[in-house]
Amino acid sequence: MIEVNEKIAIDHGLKKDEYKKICELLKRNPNLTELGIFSAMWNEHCSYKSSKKHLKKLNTKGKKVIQGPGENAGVIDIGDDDAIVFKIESHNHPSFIEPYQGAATGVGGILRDVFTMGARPIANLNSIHFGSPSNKKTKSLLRGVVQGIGGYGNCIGVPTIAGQTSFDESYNGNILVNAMTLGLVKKDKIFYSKAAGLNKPVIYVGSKTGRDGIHGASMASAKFDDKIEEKKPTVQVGDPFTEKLLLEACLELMRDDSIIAIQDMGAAGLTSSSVEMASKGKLGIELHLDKVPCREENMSPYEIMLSESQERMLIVLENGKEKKAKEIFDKWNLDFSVIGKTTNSKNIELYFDKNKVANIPIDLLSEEAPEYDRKWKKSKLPQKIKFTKKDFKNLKITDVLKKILASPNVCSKEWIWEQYDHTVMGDTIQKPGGDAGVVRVHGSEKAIAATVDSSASYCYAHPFSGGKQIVCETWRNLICVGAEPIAITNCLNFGNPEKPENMGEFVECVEGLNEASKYLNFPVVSGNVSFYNETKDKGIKPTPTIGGVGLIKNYKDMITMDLKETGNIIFVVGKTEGHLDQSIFAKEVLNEKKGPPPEINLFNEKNNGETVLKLIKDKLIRSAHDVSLGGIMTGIAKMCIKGKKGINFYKYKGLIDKFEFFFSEDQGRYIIEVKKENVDKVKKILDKNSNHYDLIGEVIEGNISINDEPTLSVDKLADYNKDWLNKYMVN
Amino acid sequence: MKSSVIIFPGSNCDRDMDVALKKFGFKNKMVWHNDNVIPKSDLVVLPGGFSYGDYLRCGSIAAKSNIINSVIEFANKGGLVIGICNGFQILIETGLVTGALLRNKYLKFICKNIFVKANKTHNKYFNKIKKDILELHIAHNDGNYFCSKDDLKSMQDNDQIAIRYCDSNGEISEKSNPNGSIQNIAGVFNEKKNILGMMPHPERVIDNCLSSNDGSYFFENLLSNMK
Amino acid sequence: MKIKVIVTPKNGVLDPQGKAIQQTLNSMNFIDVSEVRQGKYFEIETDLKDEKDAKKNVEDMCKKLLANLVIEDYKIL
Amino acid sequence: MKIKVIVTPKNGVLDPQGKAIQQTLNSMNFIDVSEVRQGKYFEIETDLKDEKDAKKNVEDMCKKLLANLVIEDYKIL
Ligand SMILES: Nc1ncnc2c1ncn2[C@@H]1O[C@H](COP(=O)(O)OP(=O)(O)O)[C@@H](O)[C@H]1O
Ligand SMILES: [Mg+2]
Repeated sequence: MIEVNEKIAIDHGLKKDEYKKICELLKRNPNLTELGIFSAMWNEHCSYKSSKKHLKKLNTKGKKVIQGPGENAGVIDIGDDDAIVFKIESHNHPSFIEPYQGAATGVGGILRDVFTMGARPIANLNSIHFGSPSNKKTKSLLRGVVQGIGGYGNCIGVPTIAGQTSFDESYNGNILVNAMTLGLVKKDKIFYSKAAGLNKPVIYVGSKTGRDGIHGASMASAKFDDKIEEKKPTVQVGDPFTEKLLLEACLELMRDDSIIAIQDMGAAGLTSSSVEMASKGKLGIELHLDKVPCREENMSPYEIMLSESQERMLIVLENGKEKKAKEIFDKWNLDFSVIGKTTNSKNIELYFDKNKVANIPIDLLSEEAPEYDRKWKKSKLPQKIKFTKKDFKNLKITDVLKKILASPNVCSKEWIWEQYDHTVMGDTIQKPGGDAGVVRVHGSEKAIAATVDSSASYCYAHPFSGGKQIVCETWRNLICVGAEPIAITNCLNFGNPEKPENMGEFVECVEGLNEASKYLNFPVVSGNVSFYNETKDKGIKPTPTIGGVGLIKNYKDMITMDLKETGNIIFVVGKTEGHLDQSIFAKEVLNEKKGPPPEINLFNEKNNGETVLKLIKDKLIRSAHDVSLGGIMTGIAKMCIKGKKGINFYKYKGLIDKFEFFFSEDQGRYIIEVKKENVDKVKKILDKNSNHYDLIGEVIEGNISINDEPTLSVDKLADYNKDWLNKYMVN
Repeated sequence: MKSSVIIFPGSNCDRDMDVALKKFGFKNKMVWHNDNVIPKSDLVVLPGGFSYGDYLRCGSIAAKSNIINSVIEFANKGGLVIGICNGFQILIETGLVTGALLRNKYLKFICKNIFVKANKTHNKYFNKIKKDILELHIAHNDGNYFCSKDDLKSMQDNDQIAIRYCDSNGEISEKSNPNGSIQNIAGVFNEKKNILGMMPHPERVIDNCLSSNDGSYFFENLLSNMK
Repeated sequence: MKIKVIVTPKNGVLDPQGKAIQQTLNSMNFIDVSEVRQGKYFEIETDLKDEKDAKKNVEDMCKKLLANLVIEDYKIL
Repeated sequence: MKIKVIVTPKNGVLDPQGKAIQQTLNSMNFIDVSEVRQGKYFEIETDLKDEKDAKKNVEDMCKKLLANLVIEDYKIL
C-alpha cells in the first residue's frame, strides 16, 4: 500500500494543519484507507467545519418539533399520532458535471434520508438555479436536470408537487439543484440512526458497491477549476427502480421492531454511515469489508469505504432477526449481508481478508473533526436609489407587464413541472403552479402544504435582509393556500467560506433567517450546507433555499390563487410603500441593479399573515396570492391567467407613482379575492387587527383594465407567460 | 364484486387503484407477481408504474413474470382485465392487446389532464357513461400508440378502439394529441372486448378535490355492468 | 464468451427518438444528416464455451425477451 | 451513406438496465448468462459521399450529442 504523506493528504483535500492534527491524534501516520476515511469525515460536506459555529444558533425548537437537525431529516407533529419527516439537500456539483444523473441521484438521496426514518415519502419538491439563458450550457443543463428529477421521482412513484426555478448569470459555472422530500410516519414508528447495544449485527442492504463517486464528498466541497474533466468519472448513476424496492423492503422490515438503528449511505457512503451510527451510540463498530457485496472486481478496502454507489443502507439489527430480515430483502431481490457488529472499543475497526486494515477511534472522526471560526466581512446596506417620474416617462404599464410576465424568472414553469408526475399517490389537491403544493394525508381529512423559495438577488444586495425575507416568503406561500405554517428546512448554497465576503454572506443570511424563524415561530428542523459553489474564483450569489411545511386541518378548506368569480372584490392586505430597488421591474425594465432589497417588518409580516389565515379559515376569502416578484400587477396577472378571469382596477388614489404602486416589491402583502357580500365583514376584521389594506379592483371577464391604459386580454397574457420557456427549450 | 390488482416490482399506482376500486364497492385483493394463481376475481387490474424500472422496453420484463400466465388464462376465459398505463404496456408485451407503445413524440414525460372520447358500443367499460367527453389524467413517457395499417383497420372494423384523445369540445385533432399516438388512440380493447388497455389513469381522478372527478363514471359504470 | 446483439425498430415503425436526434443534429449544423434510426445494443456474457451454441442461445433470448418482434428486428453480430 | 454507431456505458459505470435484463434472463432459465450490458445503437444516414468524411462527421456528432462522454463510450462501426 502507498505510504501516506502530506502531499497525499493534500490531494485528498485536507489542509496541512489538518493532516498534522490527524497524525497527532492517532499518534502515528494513518494508512491510505484511514486517510481516505479522515478526508471524507473531515470534509466540509460531512463535518460542517465552517458552518457549525453559526448553525448552532439556529432556532430549532418548537411545540410541534419532534426531531430537529442532527438526524437524517427533521420531524414535526401534525396531530393524531401522525408526523411529517422532511429535509432538503443539494446536489449542485454533480449536477453540473452530469445533469441527468446528478439531479436524479440528488432526488434519490433525499428520498432515502426520509424513508430511513420510517416514513413513506409523500411529496417531492425541487429548487433549481441555472446560469443566464444566453449562456451556452444553460439549456442542456436545464433539460438534463429536469429529466433527471422527473426520471427518478416519477419512477419511484412520489409526486413532485412544487418547486422553484431561477436564472442568473452567477450560476453560469455552478448550477444549483436542491431537492426536498416529505414523508409521513406514525409518531411511535420513527427510526433513528443511533446505534445501541453490543455485538449487534451490522447489515448492508440494497445495491452492490461499485467504484462510483469515490471522492464524491470531497468533490462536493471542492471548487471547480480547469481540472474538472479529470474528476468526471466519479459521477454516480442512479437506479430508481432499485430504490423503489429498497423503500418497500425497508418499510416492510420496519413494521416490527427488528431495527435498532438505520442510516442511508449518502455522501462518503459506508464511511459516514458506519461512523455516524457508532458515534451517536457512543459505541465501536467492526466491519468485514470482504463481506460487502461488490459489483466490480478487486475492490480495495479504500474503495469500498469511500464508494458512493447509490441505493444502499446500513442497519443495526436486533440479534436473531437476521433470518427474517434477509427473507424480506430476498423477496425484493436486494442484496443483504451481515458485514460486522457493534463493539465496545469505541473504534471503527476494519478487516479485509482477515487482516486489520484500519483502526480509528470514532471520536477522532466526529467530535475531534476541525471546526473553524472563519473570518467574515460584514456587509453594508446599499444606498437607496432615488427613482423619479422621469425614469418612468416613456413606459406603459401594459408593456411592462408583458415584459415581466415573459421574463425568465417570472414566466410559467409548466414546461418543467408537466414532466414531473405530480399526481401519483392520488392525494395531490394542489399541483405545481400555485403558491404551495398540497397533498392530503392519505385516508384522513388533513392535508400538508409545502413550498421552496429563495431570493438570491435580495440576499446578494443585503444578506441579512435577504435571509429574513426568504423565510417570510415561505411563510406567506403556505398561508396563501390556507395552511398553518409549522416548520422549515434549509439548504444554504454559498461560495467559498475561506473568503471573508462569501463567509460574511453566509453568516448574515443565517442571522437573518434565524431572526425571522424565531419571530414567526417557524423553527428549522433540518437542512444542508453547500459551500464552494464557485468557478475560477467567482462565487454564486448567496442562495439560501428555504423549504416550508404547513398543515391544513381539513383539506376542504384549502384555497388556490386562481380568481374565482366575476364581481368579487380584490384587496391588497399589507402596505404598499413603493420599494423598487432590487425588484424585477428595476432590473428588467429600468436596468438598475443596485439598491437595498425591500425591508422586512416582522410585526406586520406576522400580523398580516395571521389575519389572512384567519379569513381563509372563516371562509371569507375565495382566492389568495402573496405579492412577490413583479409586485401587485404581476401577482394579479397570474391570478387572472390561472382563473381565466380579468380585473378592473379602481382609479388609483395613493400618493406614490402608479409604477411604484403596481411593481414595487414591498414585503408582507397578500392579494385576496372577497365576495361582495363579505367585503364589510373582511374590512372589519382587518381593521380590528390593524392590518393595512387597499381595495384595488373588481373581478371581471377576460381582460385586465386600467383606467388610462388600453385593456389587455388575459388569454394573450397567458400566452406571453407560457411561451418564453417553451420556445427557449424548443429552439 | 371481486377484483385483483397485481403488484410488480416497480408498480407505483397499485395502491391508488386499490383505493379507487374499494371506493366504488369492489372487494379488492393485492396479488404479488411471483404468485402462481389469481384469487377468485371478476376483474383483474394491471396497475400503472414503472415495473422493472421500464428497463429494456416498458412492460417487457413484467410480461415474463409468474403471474402473467394466470392473467392470460383468466382473460382467455373471458374475464375482465384492465391495464392502465404501465399495465397497458404490459398487456401489449404479453400480446393480449394489439400494437405498440412508443416513446412520446416530443420525448418528454407528460403529466396533465386530457380529454377523451369513449367508444360506448359493445363493451362493459364505457357503455352507459352519460358524459360524452371525459376529463382524465395521463402521466407517462411511452404512450405513443402505434400499430400497422392492417391492424388499425381491423380494430376499427371491430370497434376495438376504446378511447381517443380530444379537446374539451370533443374535437379529435393533432392539437389534442398529447403524445403522437396514431389516430389519437388512448386505449384499445382486444377482439372480445373483455380486455382494456389504456394510458389515462381513471384512478387519479375520482374526487372533486382532485384534478377531475370523471374517473368515477368509469368505475361506477364498470361496477353496474358486473352486478 | 461475449455475444453482441443489435435490436432496431422495424422499417415503417415510427422512431420518435431517431427523428428527434436527426432534427437536433440538423439544428446543430450537421445538415447532411438525412435520417437517424435508434436501436439498442446488448453485450451478453455467457458461460457457454461453444460459439455456435452461445449464438443460438442468444437468438432464443432475442425472440423471448430482448426484441419485441412486432416492432423490432434483431441481429446477432 | 449509412454510418453505424454503438454507444455503451463506460466500464465501471452502473448499468441498471443491463442488470435487470440479466436477472430476468436468468429467471427465464438462461442460467448461463453472467452479465448483460445495454447500450444504444444508431444508424445515421448522411448525404456525404466520402466515407472518411462521413465517419469524421459522425465522430463529431458522438462527442457533441450521441454519447454522454461522462458515462459513455462510443464506437463507430
Ligand atoms: N422546478 C420546479 N418544479 C416544480 N414546480 C415548479 C418548479 N419551478 C417552478 N414551479 C412552480 O411554478 C410556480 C411559480 O413559481 P414561483 O414563481 O417561484 O412562485 P411564487 O412566486 O409564488 O413563489 C410555483 O407553483 C412552483 O411550484
Ligand atoms: Mg407565492
